[in-house]
Amino acid sequence: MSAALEIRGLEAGYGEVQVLWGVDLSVAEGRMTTLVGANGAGKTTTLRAVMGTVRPWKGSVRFYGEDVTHLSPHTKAQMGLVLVPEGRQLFADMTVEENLEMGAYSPRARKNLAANLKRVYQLFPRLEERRAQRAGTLSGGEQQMLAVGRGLMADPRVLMIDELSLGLAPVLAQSLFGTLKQLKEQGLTILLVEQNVHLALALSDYAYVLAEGRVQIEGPSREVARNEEVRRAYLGI
Amino acid sequence: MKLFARPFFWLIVAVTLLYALLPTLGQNVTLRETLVLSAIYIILAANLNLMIGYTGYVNFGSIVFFGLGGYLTLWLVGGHHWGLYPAVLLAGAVTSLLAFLLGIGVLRLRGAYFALATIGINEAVKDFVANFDPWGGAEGIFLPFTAFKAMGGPGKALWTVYLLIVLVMGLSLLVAYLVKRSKFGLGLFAIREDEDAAMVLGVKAPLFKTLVYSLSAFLPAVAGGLYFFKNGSIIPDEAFNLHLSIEAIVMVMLGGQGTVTGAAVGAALYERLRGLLLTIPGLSNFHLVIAGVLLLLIILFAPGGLMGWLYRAWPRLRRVLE
Amino acid sequence: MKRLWVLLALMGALAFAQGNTITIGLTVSKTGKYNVESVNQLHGIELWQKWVNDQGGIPIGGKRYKVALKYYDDESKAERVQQLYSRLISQDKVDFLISPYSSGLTAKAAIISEQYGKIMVATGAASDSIFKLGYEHVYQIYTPASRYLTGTLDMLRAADAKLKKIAIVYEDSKFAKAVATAAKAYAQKKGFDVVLFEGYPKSTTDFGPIINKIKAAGAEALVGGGHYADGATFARQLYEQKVPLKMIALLVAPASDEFAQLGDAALGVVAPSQWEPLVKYQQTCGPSPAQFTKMYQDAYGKLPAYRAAGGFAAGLVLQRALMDAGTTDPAKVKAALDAMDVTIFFGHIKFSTDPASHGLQLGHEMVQIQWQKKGGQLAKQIVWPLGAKTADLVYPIR
Amino acid sequence: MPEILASVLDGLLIGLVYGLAAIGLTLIFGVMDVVNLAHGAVIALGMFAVYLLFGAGLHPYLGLFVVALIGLAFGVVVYLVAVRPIINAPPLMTLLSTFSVSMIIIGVGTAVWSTSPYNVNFPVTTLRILGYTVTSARLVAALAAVLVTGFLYYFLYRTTLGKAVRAVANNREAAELMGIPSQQILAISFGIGTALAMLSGALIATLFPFTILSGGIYELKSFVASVLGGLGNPTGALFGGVILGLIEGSVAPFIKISWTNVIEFVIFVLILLFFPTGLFGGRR
Repeated sequence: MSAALEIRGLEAGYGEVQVLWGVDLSVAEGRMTTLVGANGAGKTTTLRAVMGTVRPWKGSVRFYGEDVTHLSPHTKAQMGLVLVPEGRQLFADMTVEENLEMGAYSPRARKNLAANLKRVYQLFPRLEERRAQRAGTLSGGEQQMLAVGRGLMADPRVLMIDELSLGLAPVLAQSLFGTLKQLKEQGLTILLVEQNVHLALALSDYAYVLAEGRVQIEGPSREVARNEEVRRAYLGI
Repeated sequence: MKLFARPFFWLIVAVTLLYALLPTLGQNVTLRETLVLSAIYIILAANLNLMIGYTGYVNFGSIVFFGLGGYLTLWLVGGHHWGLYPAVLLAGAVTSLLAFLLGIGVLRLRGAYFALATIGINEAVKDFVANFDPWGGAEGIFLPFTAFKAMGGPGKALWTVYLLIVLVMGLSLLVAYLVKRSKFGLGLFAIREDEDAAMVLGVKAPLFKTLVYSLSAFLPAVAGGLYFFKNGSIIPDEAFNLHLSIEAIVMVMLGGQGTVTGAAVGAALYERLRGLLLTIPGLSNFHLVIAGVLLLLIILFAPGGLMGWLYRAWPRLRRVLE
Repeated sequence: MKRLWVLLALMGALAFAQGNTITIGLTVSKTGKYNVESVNQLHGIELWQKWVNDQGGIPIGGKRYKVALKYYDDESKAERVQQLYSRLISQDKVDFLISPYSSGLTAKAAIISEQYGKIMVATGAASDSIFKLGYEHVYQIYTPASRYLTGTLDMLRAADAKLKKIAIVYEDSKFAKAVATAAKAYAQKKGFDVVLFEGYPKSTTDFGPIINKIKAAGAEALVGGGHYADGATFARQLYEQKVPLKMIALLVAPASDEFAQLGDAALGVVAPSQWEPLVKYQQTCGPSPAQFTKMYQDAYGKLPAYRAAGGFAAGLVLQRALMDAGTTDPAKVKAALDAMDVTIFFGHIKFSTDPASHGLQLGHEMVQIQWQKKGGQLAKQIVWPLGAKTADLVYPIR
Repeated sequence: MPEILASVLDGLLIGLVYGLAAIGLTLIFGVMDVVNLAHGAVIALGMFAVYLLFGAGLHPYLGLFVVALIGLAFGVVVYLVAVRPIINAPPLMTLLSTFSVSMIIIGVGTAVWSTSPYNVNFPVTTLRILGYTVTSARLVAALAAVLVTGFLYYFLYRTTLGKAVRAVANNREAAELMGIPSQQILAISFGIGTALAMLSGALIATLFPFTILSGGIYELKSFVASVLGGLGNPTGALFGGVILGLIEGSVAPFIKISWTNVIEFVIFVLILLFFPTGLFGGRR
């Protein structure tokens, strides 16, 4: 089976500080892959280096076989490699609908704007209710919905989500994961970075455990979840 | 700190003496008049560097101190028959106090907001003085000839004033050096790197900023007093020339912000360059263009200025030239 | 320091051989804001030099002295002036000085000339205050600012004995403010009611607020202005707003030929001028106004502006003083200047010898010009003083 | 009393033009946190652009369209050369680089046109409204300022590209993640800001004479107006301009004109100190 996203030997960092020391990771098409690890393990940096918002020092990123390592983030987004960033990063002064519209900025996504909008509103009816409201005034849960919805508007071929449940009440997190499950069932390829390891491992097909800037263990999620060593050493469970 | 054991201290002394002696030995008035501009530029750049280079606050209107010092001095000397020495000292002290009070408010602003506010302050003061009749309004203040006679005639007075300006230049460099080597200076550099982090680490940022703002006003005000005394007159446009304060920033950038040597060398170089561009026929019309292109090139390709480049080429210089 | 100077002195070989040369030093604003005016003034000075050298030089005590000029570009900047005048005196060893253009630069040069006790003839500098600082070696050619508008007010009074309300609106610059302040005092003495006395900032281009005030004050006549740009704009907007003024007199701007570009807005506007080519002074020495005008036209292909005339006059006054003194000894020349009372093509020249205002010009008077239609063409006419006039004052203009 | 009204009306009309100039400044700041110190020089360029076009036979009001296009292109070039390489550097760098652009423009302008005043001499009619005299040029300039602002709002709120500009202003990285080419958008925004500055310059040139240095005073007024309205807030900038004009108009009858500037700059500093986000809320 061909990988939708193939990461080899990725090294990156900030200033002089190296964070990633050679990450290997592959995301299978139509599956949900999760990347777990303790705080500071380099999960977010991995996603940012994949997108290019952090410049990769070494290594390669292949997207459906094409080397995209040094393309700009917006080009990758236009190709369908989409990141829902940590902390939502909404366009706070714009309305909910404008945020969604901006998600569909790339020519590829713009063609399906109407259909995608309908789909997002179906997934998150709350957003439709608040379509004319400024994004900055939404509640935390609504903001996260909007962030995911905006990502979906980009018509992603691979959707990367950074910390879906961070800072949300458990009920809200549950409901968002429910939505994620729906998306997965619709055949969307997903790479999930998540603090809530239990939920992430329960939902995903394949998992990578990141520590000290390297992938330490990988395997089908169920196996990783059962691995005692993983639980103790890397996940602090 | 054992000041006298530092080579850099002796370098400052040597440069100051050189400026003082070069024109004096041959009684070379032309050289004196060239060097006085150079010295004034060095004073402005060295003091501005305390704000821009050390603290990271872009003061676009630093010239307001120079102008205020000039006005206060000429008002005291011309209108109230004070001697030059007490007049410049009082002018410096008052300007510095005003800067302190102003700083309490205006230094709460950061980045572009602070820069804009300093422009506003300079323009407000200029327009105020242009309307302020006790200071002659738009007509300015003209010194009576007696003010020069009191100092042994203009011939002698101008030499004395020159030496005083050179002294202020030496003091400016010394202050810049001492601040850089002090705990106070360390606090300023911390503010430049990350003000919030500095506060967390116990740097009293508001106090430090206000103090350095006030300090950076004193010597330029004294220099302004001396310079406009030498000119014999002062008008608002000459005193609060926003362009000159931006040129001072260019000097600091040219030499390398945050370094004492950089500010001084940048100022001296800029003075020479400007003079050169203005007098080469054909180029004189384009001197502003050339200066602008030069500045742009520095910003884009050598943001560390001359010193940044030298430090990279000879890292050991860092220890000798502050 | 080679870079600083441009030597333009044209010294005849003869003069070198005899060694009888008088060198006159000055700075010229070849660049910067005074560029046009200053170069104009230099043309006048150079014309005088040529004129006097063509005659074999200045006869002083039985010998003839050729004149050499030495000048540098001061870039219209105060800080260069002191440097360059110091150089002229101490290194170039010039014998006498002529001032830079403008009162501001002259004030700076005066400190240096005074320091060395060098005589400096000041032209292009109309400020009074320079001459009230106690200087003893500076002599003014121009009518000082305090008397700039007095003739205008005399003329207005003569044209309309009943007019009361005048507005004095001036540019907030050293020169214009001095003129306006003096004019206000004189107007009140003449029985005018100054209903508006106000300055406007130097870079003003929108005169709307001022014009509203002039209307609100009900002024019948306006005197004021400042320099060229503001004056031209002011005149244009007064015309556009149809302000009902019986007379408009502005400083400087209407005296320039470019003022004609305003078209109908220029019509009727009055200006005081230091000198005009058409004046009819009966000179007691030097060329007549007509001779000077012709000489200038032959040399430069256009009519001389008053600044050029002022430049020539500065040289002529110095020449006259040297001839009167019969020696180049500075003290004697100074005495000759103090005693001078002559009429040249530029007008009457007499200096104050009062220690409180030594060197101030007392003799010279402004002429008043007015833009009038002559055969369908806008033209400057001299309308005051009556003895020098070329046309009658058009009054009221609106 | 009618004189006061006249003065206030004058202030309102010219205030709209100040507002337009301020929008150019505040837009660039709002989108990329750059205080464009070339603003004044660009305003002056707009003046000369309309002057040159007029000399070539184009009516000043038609010339506005050409000026806008020139401004857009020029702004993009300035952005690419002087701003883009240091867009992420500390604010001092962009302040200085835009200032150096200003030096270059003014230097070239001085060499070409000297610093003497120019006029766009086209026929202006005088209208009487409520017993007050107003020139057609003033009315048209104010109206044009309102129209351009309206057009800008349509662009920013109704077109995808305009929304992308707002998205980049809100969160440049997120915009990039959504496939918005942020550098292109920044370049376009700088172009629009420059075009607005040039347009305001062109409008001013139809009212008053100008020199290559004339932009300076309008740059300062733009600062005051945009700070009044909250830096980064275009609507605020327009209102800031109007407030500025009204202050000028309404205080003029009661004080000496030369004090107006002092009042403006004091207000400027006070607003910065006590309402740093302006009267209408800006972006910090």
